[in-house]
Amino acid sequence: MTILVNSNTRVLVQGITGREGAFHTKAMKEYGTKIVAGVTPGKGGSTVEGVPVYDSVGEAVRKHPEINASIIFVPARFAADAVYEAIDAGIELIVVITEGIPVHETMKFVKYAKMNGVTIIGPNCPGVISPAECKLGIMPGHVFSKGRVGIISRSGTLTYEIAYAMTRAGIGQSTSIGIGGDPIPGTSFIEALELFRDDVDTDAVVLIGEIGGDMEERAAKYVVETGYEKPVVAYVAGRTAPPGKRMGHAGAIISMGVGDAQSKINAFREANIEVAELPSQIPEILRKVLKNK
Amino acid sequence: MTILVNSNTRVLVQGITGREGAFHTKAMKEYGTKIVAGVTPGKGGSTVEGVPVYDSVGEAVRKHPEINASIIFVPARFAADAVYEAIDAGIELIVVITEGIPVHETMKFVKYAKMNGVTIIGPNCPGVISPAECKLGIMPGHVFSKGRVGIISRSGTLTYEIAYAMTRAGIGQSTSIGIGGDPIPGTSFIEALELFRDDVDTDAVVLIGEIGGDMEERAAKYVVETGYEKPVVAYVAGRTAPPGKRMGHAGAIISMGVGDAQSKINAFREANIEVAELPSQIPEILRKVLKNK
Amino acid sequence: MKLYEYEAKEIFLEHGIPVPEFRVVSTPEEALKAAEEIKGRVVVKAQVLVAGRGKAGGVKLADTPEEAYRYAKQMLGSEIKGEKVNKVMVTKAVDIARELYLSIIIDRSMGQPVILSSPEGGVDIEELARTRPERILKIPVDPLIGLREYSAREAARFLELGEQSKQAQDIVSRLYEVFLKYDCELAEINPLALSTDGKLYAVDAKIIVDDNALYRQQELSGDYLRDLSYYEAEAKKLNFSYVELDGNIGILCNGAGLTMATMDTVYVMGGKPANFLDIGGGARAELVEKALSLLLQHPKTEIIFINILGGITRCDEVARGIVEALKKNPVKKKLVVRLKGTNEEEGRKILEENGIYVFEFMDEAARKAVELGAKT
Amino acid sequence: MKLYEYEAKEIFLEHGIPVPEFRVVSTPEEALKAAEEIKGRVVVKAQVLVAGRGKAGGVKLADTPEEAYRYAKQMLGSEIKGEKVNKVMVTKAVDIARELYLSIIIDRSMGQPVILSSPEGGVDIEELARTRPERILKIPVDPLIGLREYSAREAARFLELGEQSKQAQDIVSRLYEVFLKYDCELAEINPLALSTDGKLYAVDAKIIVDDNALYRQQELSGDYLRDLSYYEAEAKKLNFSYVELDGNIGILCNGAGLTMATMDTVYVMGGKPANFLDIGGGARAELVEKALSLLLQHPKTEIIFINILGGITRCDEVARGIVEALKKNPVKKKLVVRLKGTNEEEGRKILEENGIYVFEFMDEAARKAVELGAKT
Repeated sequence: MTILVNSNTRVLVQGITGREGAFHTKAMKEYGTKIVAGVTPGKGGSTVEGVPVYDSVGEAVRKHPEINASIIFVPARFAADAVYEAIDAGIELIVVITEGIPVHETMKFVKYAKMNGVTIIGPNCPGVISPAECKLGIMPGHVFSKGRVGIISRSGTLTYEIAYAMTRAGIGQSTSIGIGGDPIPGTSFIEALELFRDDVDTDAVVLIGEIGGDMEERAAKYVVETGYEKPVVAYVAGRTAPPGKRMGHAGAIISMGVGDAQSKINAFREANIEVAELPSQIPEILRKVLKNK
Repeated sequence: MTILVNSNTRVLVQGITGREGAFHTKAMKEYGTKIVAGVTPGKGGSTVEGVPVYDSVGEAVRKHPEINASIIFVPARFAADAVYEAIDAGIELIVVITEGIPVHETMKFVKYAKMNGVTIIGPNCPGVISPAECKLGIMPGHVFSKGRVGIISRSGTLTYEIAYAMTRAGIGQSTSIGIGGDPIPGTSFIEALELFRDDVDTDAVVLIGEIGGDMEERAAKYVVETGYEKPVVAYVAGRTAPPGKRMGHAGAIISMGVGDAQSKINAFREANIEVAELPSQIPEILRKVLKNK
Repeated sequence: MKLYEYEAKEIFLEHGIPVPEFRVVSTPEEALKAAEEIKGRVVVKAQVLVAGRGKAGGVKLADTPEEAYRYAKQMLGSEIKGEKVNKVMVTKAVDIARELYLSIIIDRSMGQPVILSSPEGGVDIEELARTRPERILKIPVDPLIGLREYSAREAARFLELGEQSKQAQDIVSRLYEVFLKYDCELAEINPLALSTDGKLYAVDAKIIVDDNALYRQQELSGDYLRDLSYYEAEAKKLNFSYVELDGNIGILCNGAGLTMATMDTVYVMGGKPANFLDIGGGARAELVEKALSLLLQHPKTEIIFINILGGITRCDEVARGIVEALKKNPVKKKLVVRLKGTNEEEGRKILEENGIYVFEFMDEAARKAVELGAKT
Repeated sequence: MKLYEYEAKEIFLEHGIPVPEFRVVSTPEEALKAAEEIKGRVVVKAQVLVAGRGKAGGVKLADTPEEAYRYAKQMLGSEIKGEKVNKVMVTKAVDIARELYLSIIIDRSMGQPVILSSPEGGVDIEELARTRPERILKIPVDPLIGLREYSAREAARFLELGEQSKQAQDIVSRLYEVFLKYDCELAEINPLALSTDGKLYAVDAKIIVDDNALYRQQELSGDYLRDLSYYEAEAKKLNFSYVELDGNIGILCNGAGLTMATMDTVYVMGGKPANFLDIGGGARAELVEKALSLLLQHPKTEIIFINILGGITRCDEVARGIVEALKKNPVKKKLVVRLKGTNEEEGRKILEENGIYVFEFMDEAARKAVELGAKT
């Protein structure tokens, strides 16, 4: 089945006429993703990579009622509005690629999305991919391969690094979700773990965490408390990051005594989740836990 | 079973130390309602009619976790805040007696309540009563009698008039809900009809409508479209009301061509709901529809 | 509370919604001066709150200041649909290429604000909603989120404008600001005019403020009794709900629903109610006395039907108030009284001691009132 | 972006949060004058952004203006925890009866603002949260609803005040206004002092503004590079994410997670990273050149480890940037390069033509960098 996206996903691209939007529309189409429409206000009537462009999400959805996912490339200042537009148009999965959205905006639209039963991935994320079925994001498709391990990650390139190592080792992925590097993600580790729990095509999950917040600690607690049935393997980036400094991602900061890597690593280990010292160790650990299963 | 309130209802009174709050706390207790606590900020530690008073709803609920309903008597300017406080404290049924709350406030807290799965009755309403079990409101208890007919009404005294006529005719009530006279009620006719539909102790429903808005028309449509299984009988007040004038209730106004009585009466009749010409005719119509059943 | 056109336009101006230049004046001389200052053709508009002033001669196009003077003179002091004209607006006449419609209302069935946008303005929007609803776009606004930019853009796009679309979007946003800031039930621009030189103007403006919110709209509420008749204003000061009607049978009840039902019962039985008067819940004798005095003094009221169902309201208090009012007002009008509920016996006793019969049932009392009303 | 205490206090003043009288000065003479104007005992406070200035001698109580002069002279131009003091605040010394704590933060796990209130202020709140969490009240605020009066009242009540409770409630509301208006991640008053004469004052003030929101906080963002070192500021101008560390191995990667993982890998293998430098996604040759030049020029960096996983980023662009940077910067520093992904072959070719070996795997490259780093 995979989670979130599959061959039935029909995609709307918001901000399709921008540089990023157009580039990734092409890349996603090449991967095989079904892009059915795009939106840029004022650019209705044109096409991008053969995809029809509309002035509003409402219009796109009326013309293409099969749309069930949206990916947002619009600039930070307008991104929140684009999210509301997609939610109000009834789209049930929204991937927000945009980086730099004020957190006061994000916390509002994330709440609004939950109120409306809509799943948001991101913001500031690479998106989600179910290899060989659908790539709804900006990740390089070739590092992923179809398989039975799920990935949930706060990072982009580090995920590609690990996915690539898995792929080389012959361990494919069911779905890989980049939940994004902002302090308040639309979908958290726990929510993503819940999705994988119910997916018959996922045998194990790789969690790629980093400093900042306590999402890893909460995920560890969740795994223990719910007796999570599938093996979970983790990596945590940022052991050498100093406190009080933002490490690239808006959310990657140790502040007010919360969010250092060691606390996360300890929480995982207490939850019997094996933590890799190096990203390159993930495949061997996976092989071990999958065999024990 | 009755709906909304019964002998298991445990009540918090918000604004208990005010004139209205204190008066009706006494009246409700005399009727047999289980009032377990009251709230007035700054008056914590005192008692009203033997009921302990707290400074906040949070405190009251911590001390009396059995509280499952609240009735609000606080003045209009502070009423919205009292509603949020009750919702945030996890109380699932809130009766807002207060009249005069700005509609911009009401539309927000009604939405917030729905988001949180909380039922609001009112504002600007007499409350709800399940005769012989629980009176959560300001209605004179003696005009009601235990029985198997539900009442849903936008008005106060007119409900008492009709309930009294029913009681005299030997037709008791399961529950009587005064949804209030404001333009945006927390619980609409349709929502109340849904509750009675599922109540095994209700055999028929009396709808008491009035001019303003199109809640009656929507209820009629709902009855037709869902094939509502229980007989519904209606009365509509305001046939002689001129357009553009507010008739006492903030919501009782014919405006922009919407809300006249004839439209509502027609809608009911088209839905095969018998409409009484006079309030006094309700008992005989009820007797007839109950016999036919 | 309805605002006058000029008040709504002042608010629009403050919030950056373009309005044709205007002056508000109370004498023909001032109108002349205003027209001279504004230059070119002007429109003279009677400032009244009743609807349909245009057809009643309250809006006139003046080619010269002298003409403006004449129209102002005609209008000032006259009555339009029963409402006296105290002020007129003199405003620049816009050369209109197209008339559009824009408003924000509180939609009761959705329980939230809705933007209404139509490329066909200047017409009766209710009529348009009946005949060609597809020409009106309705955009709901989540009250917890507020107006989103995309919604304003959609509303503007539906107006079928060209380069002015961006400006129209801006007007939608500003209109929403006004709607929120002034606790509006309605904020309407009809027509929103596109001038022949490609500009947008709010040529008319209508704002209705929620009466329940007047306490926090102090700058507006100064004279909120202004659109009421003498009796309505008196009733409002006493906090009664009161509406004047055409008949001769005065109605005095407790509770809005019961008051309407009492009016309706009188009507069904062949009588004509003279008013709606709801004294509310828990009224004391003094208040009842004042309410009844109002009806006793009202010239059109011949019979007075008092219908009280005591809950919080105590029948003895009502009875005392009735007796007191009759003492204070020597006017001889016939009273029909029905009292029921809390302290009913005591109330009945007080009234009967004063020679007033008390009915037990609403129907028989109404029948009596109608019978008396027909005789007068 | 952190604000200086005086900036935060100016904002507080504007929003009606009481602050003891203060002046901000840059010379001892001005400090003297300020102390004379304020009268009585004053506190001289170094305006720096680092935490813990009190223990580092950056806060001094002066009984006389002359003493204030002396302390200002000591502080101005000195360094506190590596940060130069350019301004000091001279502020009235409050006779403190009790110290309280009040803040509003964005709680990441709840995804919403939270008010933190404690009757024990003036202390390290993180320490208090660990040792006696029951002394801190956390009140979540729904971002779609905003702060409710009852929440402000609860927060105030927890401060265990008497008659000042109402004022504390008002301070909570105003602090929330500040929090919203300035896109704060944190708005903190620690301590909120109750003076011996029964008044509340924000004796210290801390505001952290969300960097992502600086575009709409123009009045603040003028010099948002101020709290950065030279290299950090240079990197920020180029839109890199850059953080300085203690080691000798420079790190240059694409993507925050990969950059951190690369630092960690170096560390696990026994090396010490000199920095975090994330060039982001899709960087062109020119940008890579500038990033690498920065590291080449940095005095503490001895070895540079470039780890690129090409997705949107093209390896050939990266290679060209590397070659360019080496040409422009004659400094001899050892480079370890790992390139993988999009246009990998082309990139490898460019580098090898310029005598630079290209690793395929991160681990072996890291091992090499650590080996080289240990030798220097």
